[in-house]
Amino acid sequence: MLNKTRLVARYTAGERMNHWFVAMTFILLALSGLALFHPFFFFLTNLFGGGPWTRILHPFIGVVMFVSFLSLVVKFWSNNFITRADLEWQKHLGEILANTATDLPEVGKYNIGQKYLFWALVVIIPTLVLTGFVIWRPYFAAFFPIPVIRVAVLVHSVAAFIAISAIIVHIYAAIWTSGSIRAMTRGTVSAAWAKHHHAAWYKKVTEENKL
Amino acid sequence: MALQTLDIQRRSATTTPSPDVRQNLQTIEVAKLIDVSKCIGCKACQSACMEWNDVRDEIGVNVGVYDNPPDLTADSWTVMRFSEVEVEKDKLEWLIRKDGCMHCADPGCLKACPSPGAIIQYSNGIVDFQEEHCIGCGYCIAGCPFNVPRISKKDNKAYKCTLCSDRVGVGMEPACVKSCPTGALVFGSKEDMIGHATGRIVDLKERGYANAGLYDPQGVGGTHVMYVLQHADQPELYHGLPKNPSISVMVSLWKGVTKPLMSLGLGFVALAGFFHFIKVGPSKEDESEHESEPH
Amino acid sequence: MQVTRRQFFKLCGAGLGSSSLAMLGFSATEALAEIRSFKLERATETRNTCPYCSVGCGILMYSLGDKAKNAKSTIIHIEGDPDHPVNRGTLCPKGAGLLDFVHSASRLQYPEVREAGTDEWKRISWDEAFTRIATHMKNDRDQNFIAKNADGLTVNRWLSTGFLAASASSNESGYLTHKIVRSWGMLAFDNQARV
Amino acid sequence: MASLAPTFGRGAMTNHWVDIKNANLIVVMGGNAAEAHPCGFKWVTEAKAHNKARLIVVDPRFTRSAAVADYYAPIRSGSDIAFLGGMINYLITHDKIQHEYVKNYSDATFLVNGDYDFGDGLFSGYDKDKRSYDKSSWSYQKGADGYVLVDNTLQHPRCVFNLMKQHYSRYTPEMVSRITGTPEEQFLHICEMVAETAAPNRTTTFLYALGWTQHSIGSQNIRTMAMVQILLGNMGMAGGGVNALRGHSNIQGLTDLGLLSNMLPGYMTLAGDKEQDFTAYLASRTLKPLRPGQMSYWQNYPKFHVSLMKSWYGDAATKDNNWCFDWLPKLDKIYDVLQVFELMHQGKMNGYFAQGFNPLASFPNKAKIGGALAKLKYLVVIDPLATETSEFWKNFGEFNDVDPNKIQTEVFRLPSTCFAEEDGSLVSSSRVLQWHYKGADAPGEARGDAEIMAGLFLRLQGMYKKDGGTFPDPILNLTWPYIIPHSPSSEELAKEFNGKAVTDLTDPKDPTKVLVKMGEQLAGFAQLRDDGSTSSGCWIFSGAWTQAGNLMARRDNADPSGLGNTPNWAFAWPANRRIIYNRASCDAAGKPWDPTRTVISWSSRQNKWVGMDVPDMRLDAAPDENVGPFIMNPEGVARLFAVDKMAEGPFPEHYEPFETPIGTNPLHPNVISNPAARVFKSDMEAFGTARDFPYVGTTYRLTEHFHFWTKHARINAILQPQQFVEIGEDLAKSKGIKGGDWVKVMSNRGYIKAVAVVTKRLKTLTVNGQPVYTVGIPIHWGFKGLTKNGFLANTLTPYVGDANTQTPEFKSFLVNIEKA
Repeated sequence: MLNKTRLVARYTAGERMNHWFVAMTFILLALSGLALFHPFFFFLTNLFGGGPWTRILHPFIGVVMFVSFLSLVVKFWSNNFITRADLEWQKHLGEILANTATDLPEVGKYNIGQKYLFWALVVIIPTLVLTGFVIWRPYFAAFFPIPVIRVAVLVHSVAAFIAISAIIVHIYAAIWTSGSIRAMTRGTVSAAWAKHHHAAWYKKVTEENKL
Repeated sequence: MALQTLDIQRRSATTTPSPDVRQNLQTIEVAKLIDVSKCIGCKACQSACMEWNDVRDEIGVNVGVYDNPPDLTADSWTVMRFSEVEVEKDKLEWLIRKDGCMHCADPGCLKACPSPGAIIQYSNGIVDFQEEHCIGCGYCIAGCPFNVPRISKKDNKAYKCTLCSDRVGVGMEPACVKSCPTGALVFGSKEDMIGHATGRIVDLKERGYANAGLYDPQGVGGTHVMYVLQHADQPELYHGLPKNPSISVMVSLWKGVTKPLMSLGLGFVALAGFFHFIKVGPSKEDESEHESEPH
Repeated sequence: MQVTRRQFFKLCGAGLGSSSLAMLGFSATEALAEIRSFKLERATETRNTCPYCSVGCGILMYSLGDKAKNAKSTIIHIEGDPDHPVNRGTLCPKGAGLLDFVHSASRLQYPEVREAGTDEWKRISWDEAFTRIATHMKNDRDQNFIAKNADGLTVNRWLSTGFLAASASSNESGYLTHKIVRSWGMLAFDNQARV
Repeated sequence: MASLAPTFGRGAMTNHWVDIKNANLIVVMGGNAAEAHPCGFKWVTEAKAHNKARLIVVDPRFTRSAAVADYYAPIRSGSDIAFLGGMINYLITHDKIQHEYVKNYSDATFLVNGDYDFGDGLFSGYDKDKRSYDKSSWSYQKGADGYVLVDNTLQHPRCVFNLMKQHYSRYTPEMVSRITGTPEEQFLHICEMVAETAAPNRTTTFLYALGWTQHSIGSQNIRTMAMVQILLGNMGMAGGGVNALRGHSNIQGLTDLGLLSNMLPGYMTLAGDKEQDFTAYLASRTLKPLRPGQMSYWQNYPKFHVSLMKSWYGDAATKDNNWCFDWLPKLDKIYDVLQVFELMHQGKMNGYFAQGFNPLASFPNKAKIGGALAKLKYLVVIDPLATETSEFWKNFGEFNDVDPNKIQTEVFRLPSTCFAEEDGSLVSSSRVLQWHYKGADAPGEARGDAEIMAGLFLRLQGMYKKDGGTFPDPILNLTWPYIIPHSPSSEELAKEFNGKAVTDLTDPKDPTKVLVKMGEQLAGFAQLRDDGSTSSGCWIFSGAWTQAGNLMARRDNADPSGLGNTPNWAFAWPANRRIIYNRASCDAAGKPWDPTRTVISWSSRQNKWVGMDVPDMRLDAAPDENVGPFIMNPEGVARLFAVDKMAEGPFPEHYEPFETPIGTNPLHPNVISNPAARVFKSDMEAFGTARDFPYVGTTYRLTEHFHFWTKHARINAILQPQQFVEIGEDLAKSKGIKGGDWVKVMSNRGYIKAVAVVTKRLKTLTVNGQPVYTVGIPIHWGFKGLTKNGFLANTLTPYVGDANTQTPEFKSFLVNIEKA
């Protein structure tokens, strides 16, 4: 049973801190953004000290998140290229979701779902930042014509919707896939987990360790 | 007959109806009629507006025109717009339009506002900003088809004409209307104002303005500030008064479909995960994999 | 960290609970929509006439305080008098802004003198002002008064001091001014009627 | 108002603000009522809306009035007499005159002195050296009975009508267009519209203001229009008349009260040096009728004069001392403001008071005014606001570049109250005396004008009492019956100018019957007497505060006739008449020309005049007595021929502004400008010519501001914050100036810098074959107050005045302009 507790390093402390920083800012942004999006969520402004504070904080948090997100992107960039094997793996998605998959192609550090998330965020977060600047009062909005602002608010909200949806999926996937969360909390995963979910990556890191 | 009643008809960022039992025949919609053909551009309305509402804009500069202040601001809720046009050759006309909030029946600002109760539409038609609820996001600016609301540099709250709701609420006319020396501004029930306008249009047609007409744009459900225009076929002549204003499609999409759909969408995604978990349970690596682990 | 089915339920429960809590406990006070309070409700109304042009518009001045002994009146608002047959409540941009004339920062507060050749105002009392001005006048009048002209005709005039009267002052002030100025024998006397 | 009195007898707006709504045609010319009098202009819009009236605007600029006009025509500044003279010619040649009216109510039928003549720009009797006329030939032919000879057939070549016809025959439409720059067809179109109101039941009303008065021919501008109104039969009619829109809130009142160099209250006049004999003084002003049966109301002059002197000098004024006649100063010439500042500039004055007046900004040629003030020993400024005049000695850079150390004037600045802080009455342009009430205390130590005057007077009087001095009698004996001597109340003063019975007044027909008891207020000027038994400080205001109380405070706005007359609102002089000369609203038989607008009419049943207004006629003067409607004129009728009442001629003649852009007068090149205008030699040298200053400069007011006051009021400073000048697109293009650019405007007297407003509203005119451009110069800026500091516009204006009123020529002078 020792095998079971044998651990494989997946994330460095820096990566973990960076991830959770992005995660926290994202949550704050999602909550404050939703508060300003639909009256149903307006109560969330209370988490930020009321409506005006929510309006003031949201864009600044956004800038902070964007910067830390960029650093994460740099760190994760090279592991997120989609491979032929990923596409093969994707064909088995139904079985995977049903927990019935067997004999899957070996997955690298990230599966295609994670890669989709990565690339989606790479597109959407800059979009949010750009459109966010267009509607940012009192500092920047005045420099843009009103029709541009109108497009920006719409794009901003649609983009935010996609981003939040994607993150919900991301969070759920982490919860659903037992043993995943410790990768980001402790930096390590069990060898079994690694072998099961990311066999190619596991092989790679074990070979490196042997050297 | 409750012309002055300030019962709430609509409230920004509020999904349930406002108290509604008095919303019956007893309520009369009010309107301010601006007869551009009678306006001499004296700015008495601007003066009275500042005085009554206790707002004073900065003392600015002259930018080469009579318009001053040159644009609406959080402290200037109404300004005169001067346009020198020659509709007929060699017949100069100096069209002077009082600009300010139109008090739309379907207010784009109210639609866009995310803060509950920061924008109120009273049952008499007045659209009023409640600055203590305003969060300063400026969505009202994006929502307005007439480019009226302005965010104050002092307190980051949005301001605009209230149609003197405090005066109307005690049975008086707005300060601008009262001051207007030539009677270019008139205030009363919307029905009466349309009647008054009809008479004015007959007079203008008799004086050679064949296209005189009333500006009460239906694209925003009609307005509670209306214009009598000498050239109603060309409202753009009047310093770019929009011909067919309506709430922008972008704003309608944003505050229309996307709002409930995307909220529901997020709920759906979360629920989908939840039920997925209920159905299939966690995804776990096989015990065998542990055992086959090499030593 | 691994989440079991049970833990998952707990997590969801906590999330729901905290948000409901926010809704109940921390929710912003939902103030009712309130218009600005009507500022003239108990102000004192005084009838006056616009001092600018000669249309003579009737105005209503509203002042703080009900004229009780211990209340000090301050004009807080001015608008047109609807009963006035000429302006019928309307005012022009000047009349509508009268409040800012009444409270102008340029209003003079006390008598001042600028001594010859200096570059500043000096505050003086009314008493000093009257004495100094009257002394100037008497010196000038006593020296330069013309009782008889070159032809020996009685003319009784004082030409070396002149007076411009204010055509925005009341008839009563104007009448008194005329009465006084002519008693001094002045002829260099005029008002805005000429310009 | 020295142009209306020579024509009609009284110098004031004949109708009233609300009455404008009754007009069929409104001509705004020589003014910009929408801009300067917006609340009065309301009645123009009412006439348009409810009376189907048309509005014509004739102005060098397309003004705010023009913005709502039915018809606008441009005109070169200073050429109005040519325009209106051309209109007279049009009306006569097209026979568009109200014949019955002209025949009965004007002097058209009167025969003129055979020596009267006009040729090559000059009337008979001109003295070139004195720049004035011997007016003896400007008179009527009189019969043996002392009455003027008339020819009711209008055939006599020397009758006024024919002389007038001949005089204006030179003003052909081509000539009018050549002088004014108004396109001929536009001029004719306006003539046609005006001519329609020659019908007895149609009226035109003219609204004018400083656009006519501020010229070297200002008074004659107005007279020409007055003549048009006579020919159209519009005087005395509801919706007609001549509406002089006065500037300041009480400029009418101060004129009525005679606060002018040569005047006494109620349009009485001071004596000249040569009028040493009191009886002769009275006789020359006690005008005897020139036609049989006329009222010639000035026959009552002695009553008014003696009552005034009783008001001022009380018991000291007795029949034996000619009611203190000698105590009044005698005139060797008129000391109008131009004359006074000329003397001051020459160092001939020591002291000056500016009470609520800003002469540094208001009089022409700021450099001269500032230089003149610097030569005074003492200057006293009484004002609620810190004016430019009070700081003329202070350096404000380019705006007022002086060295305080070199100015030895001692300046006193006394704070006065403003309207909100005092009780009293003001006379509106409609001649209505309206009472107002104090609403709050003045700031700091400010005092009312009356209190300040009383303080000064009592201090000086005290010195004379104590130390004696030169001729102290009038100072020591001035009546001072005020309860608080240092602060006479408005009520006391108003009662004093209304007048009271000094002794019991008894019925002349029955000496036992007391009409008014001693000390009681008089009911009106009809009760005044010349025996010292009545006192009244201003006879035309008599009736304002009677035994019944303060009629000026009346607030009944009922309008029984629907014509807007409101007879019980406040009090109108004279005798509460709202439309003066209203007898002329009826035909000779006493029937209204327009029954739908009946002002008064003769009731044969009651044997008196009745109507919605107080008849301007002896109540029992039956129509067949032929008492003329212009009761102040000894003729009983209005004067087309002004006899000797005007300085530069009995008929208005077009003269060019002293700074003319065309350098000639197309009518008579030998006499270019007003030969009798007030101009001093040194100022003549300061005139510029079109060679150096090719553009017409004209100054004016904007609706956002009132003169130099409202720049101290924040709201108005916001509405129009910075000095600008207006130029047309053609001129702007040729000078490379764009809207918003800074420009420098220069005249021969100085320069100003301002922001350029480039507009389509200032068109290039073709005058005498050459293009004429106008530079519009609003006046409201200065170096005190909340608006951005600016130049006083009078830096540019020439020091020349009208021959009758000495009003300076602010409306037409020459400038150059360049990009700053």
